[in-house]
Amino acid sequence: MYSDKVMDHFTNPRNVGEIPDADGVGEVGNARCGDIMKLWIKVENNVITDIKFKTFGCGAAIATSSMITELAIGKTVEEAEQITNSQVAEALEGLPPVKMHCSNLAAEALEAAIEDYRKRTANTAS
Amino acid sequence: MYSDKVMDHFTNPRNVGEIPDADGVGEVGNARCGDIMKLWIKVENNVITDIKFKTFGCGAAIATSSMITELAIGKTVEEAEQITNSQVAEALEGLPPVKMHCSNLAAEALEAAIEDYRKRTANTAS
Amino acid sequence: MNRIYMDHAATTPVRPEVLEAMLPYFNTEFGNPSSVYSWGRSARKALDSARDLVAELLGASASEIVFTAGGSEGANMAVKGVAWADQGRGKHIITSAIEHHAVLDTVLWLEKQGFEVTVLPVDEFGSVSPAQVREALRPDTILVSIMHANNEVGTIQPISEIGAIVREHGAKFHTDAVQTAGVLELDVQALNVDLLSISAHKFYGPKGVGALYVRKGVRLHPLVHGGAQEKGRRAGTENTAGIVGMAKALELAQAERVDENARLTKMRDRLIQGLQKIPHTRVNGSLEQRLPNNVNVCFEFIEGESMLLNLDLRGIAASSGSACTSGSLDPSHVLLAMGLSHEIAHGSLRLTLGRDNTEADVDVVLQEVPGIVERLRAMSPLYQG
Amino acid sequence: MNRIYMDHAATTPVRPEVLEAMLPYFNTEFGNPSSVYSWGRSARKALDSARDLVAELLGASASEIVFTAGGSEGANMAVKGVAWADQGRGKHIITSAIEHHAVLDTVLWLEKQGFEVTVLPVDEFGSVSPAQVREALRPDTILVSIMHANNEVGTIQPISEIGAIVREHGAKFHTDAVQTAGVLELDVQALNVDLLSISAHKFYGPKGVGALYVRKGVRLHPLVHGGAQEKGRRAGTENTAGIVGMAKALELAQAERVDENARLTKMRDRLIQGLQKIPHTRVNGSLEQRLPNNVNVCFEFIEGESMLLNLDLRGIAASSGSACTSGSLDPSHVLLAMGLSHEIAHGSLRLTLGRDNTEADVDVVLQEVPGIVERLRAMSPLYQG
Ligand SMILES: Cc1ncc(COP(=O)(O)O)c(C=O)c1O
Ligand SMILES: Cc1ncc(COP(=O)(O)O)c(C=O)c1O
Repeated sequence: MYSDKVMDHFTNPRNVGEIPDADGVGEVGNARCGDIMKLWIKVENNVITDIKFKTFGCGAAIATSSMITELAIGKTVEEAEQITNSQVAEALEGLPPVKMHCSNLAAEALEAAIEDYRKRTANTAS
Repeated sequence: MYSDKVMDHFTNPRNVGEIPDADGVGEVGNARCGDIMKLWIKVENNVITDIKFKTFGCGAAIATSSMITELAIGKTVEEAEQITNSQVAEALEGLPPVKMHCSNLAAEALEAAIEDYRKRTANTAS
Repeated sequence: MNRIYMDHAATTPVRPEVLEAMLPYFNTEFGNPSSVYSWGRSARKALDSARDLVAELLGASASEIVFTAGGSEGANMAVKGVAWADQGRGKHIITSAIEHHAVLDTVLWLEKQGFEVTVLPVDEFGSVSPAQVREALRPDTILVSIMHANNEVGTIQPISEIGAIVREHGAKFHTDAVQTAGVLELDVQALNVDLLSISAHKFYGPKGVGALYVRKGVRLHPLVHGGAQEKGRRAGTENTAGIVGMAKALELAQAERVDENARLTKMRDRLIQGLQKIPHTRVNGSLEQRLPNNVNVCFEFIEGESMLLNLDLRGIAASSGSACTSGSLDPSHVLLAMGLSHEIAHGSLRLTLGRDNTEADVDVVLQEVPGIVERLRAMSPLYQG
Repeated sequence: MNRIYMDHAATTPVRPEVLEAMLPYFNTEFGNPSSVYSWGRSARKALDSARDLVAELLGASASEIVFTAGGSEGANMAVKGVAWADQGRGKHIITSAIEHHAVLDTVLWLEKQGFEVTVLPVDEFGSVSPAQVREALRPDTILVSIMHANNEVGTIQPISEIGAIVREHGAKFHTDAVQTAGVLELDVQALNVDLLSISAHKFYGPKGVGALYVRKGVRLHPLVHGGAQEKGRRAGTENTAGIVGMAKALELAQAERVDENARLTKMRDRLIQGLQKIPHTRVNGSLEQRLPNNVNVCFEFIEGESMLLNLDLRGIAASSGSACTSGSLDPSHVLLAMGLSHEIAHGSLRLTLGRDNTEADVDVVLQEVPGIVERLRAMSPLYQG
């Protein structure tokens, strides 16, 4: 059902955890659908230098969370924003059709974290 | 499906044929239902001394025809009239439920032959 | 006594290669294909491969194949499924008088539930005419169901032509291909069909499994509601062993069919010619548009079952009418639809050849039948010598 | 790695004795049971014996047994069959919120076709109350369908009591006994049921075959129209091998069930006690009225599939919700009906024991699960440590 890459990220998820002094935090999904993702980012000079996640969800939800942290780290905020769900799915060598929504969720979580980061910097700037 | 007795009467039917100078002839059934039985009887001193049949029909139709000739021969006309379809079926050690109507048919054919015999003797008597 | 089986239209034995392919799925790879763990995944893989294979052999794509429990379920699912799904568009259904009861009884039941039904007649050879289909189509016609080849007399119908007419009109078109799967080329594109049903036990696969082709975009209410199996089109834990067996059987049959058909056709024609020598004998069905394995004749003045019993006593398995209706008192509805009288229709004999038959079998049959016919005629009140 | 299968509620492997009983019917005794010749007759004999056996094991008579293609078909046939046959008397149907989708989806479809449906709630243990059934009955109620034991949480329902109430009222009563056949005593008289459906692959028989008990006198429209098989109640060439296998499997299971249940109950209780030691764990279903092989728990803060995958990596096959709905995004409708929140319902683990499980398997599971739960909780945004 899952590709080797998905299983790799599921069994050895990268960047699990929280960043207590994060610059941005995003949370998407809800328990009703069975998937909740929370993402923390640390941004220095507009570059994502650290990223961590916690996920309640199926194998695909965990793997996509893990994968998006790998894709995002080291990128500028603008670059990270461009990461699409299909890129996440592709990087995982595909997802079963019923699980495609999980890659959506990962991209949305990153977006939410970046948005939160923007709001915070806007607040400090003003 | 059929008892050994049925198969015996089917493979070696007793009294097949016609009686050219019969005292009574009965024919029942029709091609629509797939069964036609014709019975000839010879009666001497009110006793059935000879009986023959011809049957267009399934295995059960042939076996019941054969069996009723055996049951009727040597009997008085009144005794022969009493032969019921369940007696025919019993004598054959049973018939499959869907084939029970065949034993009906055999009893009816004998009845028809006896009726014909009665009509004829009534005519000659009058 | 050497037993000769000549009733392959009723059912066929499972080929050894097919049984072998099935065996692992009974107790090694027995998992539920819907499960996530490895047992389930390997069953799922086997199902997927079987679906790909069946789809490929029918010229379809995998998502268009629904696995069923056989030909009757497939036909019921196709006919009722479309009727229920499309009843908002119309309630008129067209079929033919020579369909298998799986279609005919289904359509007649729908009629009682408020649908309107046209049952097309056939000609003396058992053929449905495309022109009559065209005439019967109405604005509210939602479904046409015409079988690919008849199971009793072997007549092959002009499905592709009928399909083109139905498609032009916009109704859905189902064909019961139970008798042609593994025998004729089955290409759902060339045949112009929207739905096509097959049954594994007719082509040396196991009993109790079949497939329904459902063209992409054709809406269908399920016959069996429940689990999400078969993309929600047919609930129930999948019969993995049976499905794997069916795919294997269809693959083998399609690979061998050209050579095998040539062999069968030769035997068939020899049987027909030989039996025709018996006086008062009539060959039923078309001689041109005929299944390569089908022989169907009527011997006047005698009845079918008594002939079958006599043949069985000589080790020959044959049929009269269709196996499904034996036990019933009615003669074949197919022969009646072709214009035969009840009397003659009762005397039909069907011999259907298969993989295990040889020319020597044909010899035995040709040797035995005339005596049996003669003996039964001597017993028949209808026969005047 | 030693693989441990603990998903016997999803499906079971075919027992060797069962497979052996089936084998002759694939290619030796392969005849169509409807045929008159010897091949057909020996298949017919096998069918008759299987029917007698199944009937006897259910306390029914042979003519009351209809062979089907599994539990889903049986449930559909029972529910739709009675609904169609009795709709002249009324259009109200009662069922429960924890039925298998084969019943639930069927009833909901009928609702769209114009029937009226009452779906009864259950208590926190997943039990249907007889009093609620009594209250729900209306003059136009024609059918009540309540499952014998639930496939997810294993709760056994008071079928006999409900049956008496329904009978008094005059409606028909169907029970889905798919999870109890071969496990509990099934006596259709004591259970007060009119219809009861079972599926062979749940008791070490083959997939794709089942049976429906239909009490004498209960009218039913066929789900599958066509041939005269099963006395016109279910068309289609009979799956002789499968049916023979089912009868054998049921016979073995019923003969062994008392001893086997004792063995399973011990393992079940050890599992439940062991898993309960994990913090924030909830046992689902009744502890008294429970199938001897069913363990169902919810670990808060984690999701089921990720648990199953982790177990699979350690060679343990288990389930979350029911296998049929996995792949769907919704949590178990059964757990929700029992009052659990979506969040908790998503974290359910079902372990169902069977013939091949040992106490050593229980040890392995009890050893592996706590670590997996801990690891997933550490990853969960819902868990606060
Ligand atoms: C309670 C219950 N009913 C019905 C079914 C359906 O049975 P089948 O998969 O054999 O169609 C199942 C199993 O899937 C079940 O557990
Ligand atoms: C033409 C045709 N359609 C449908 C069927 C029904 O198939 P099954 O017996 O597999 O349900 C048969 C065979 O019995 C058939 O010959």
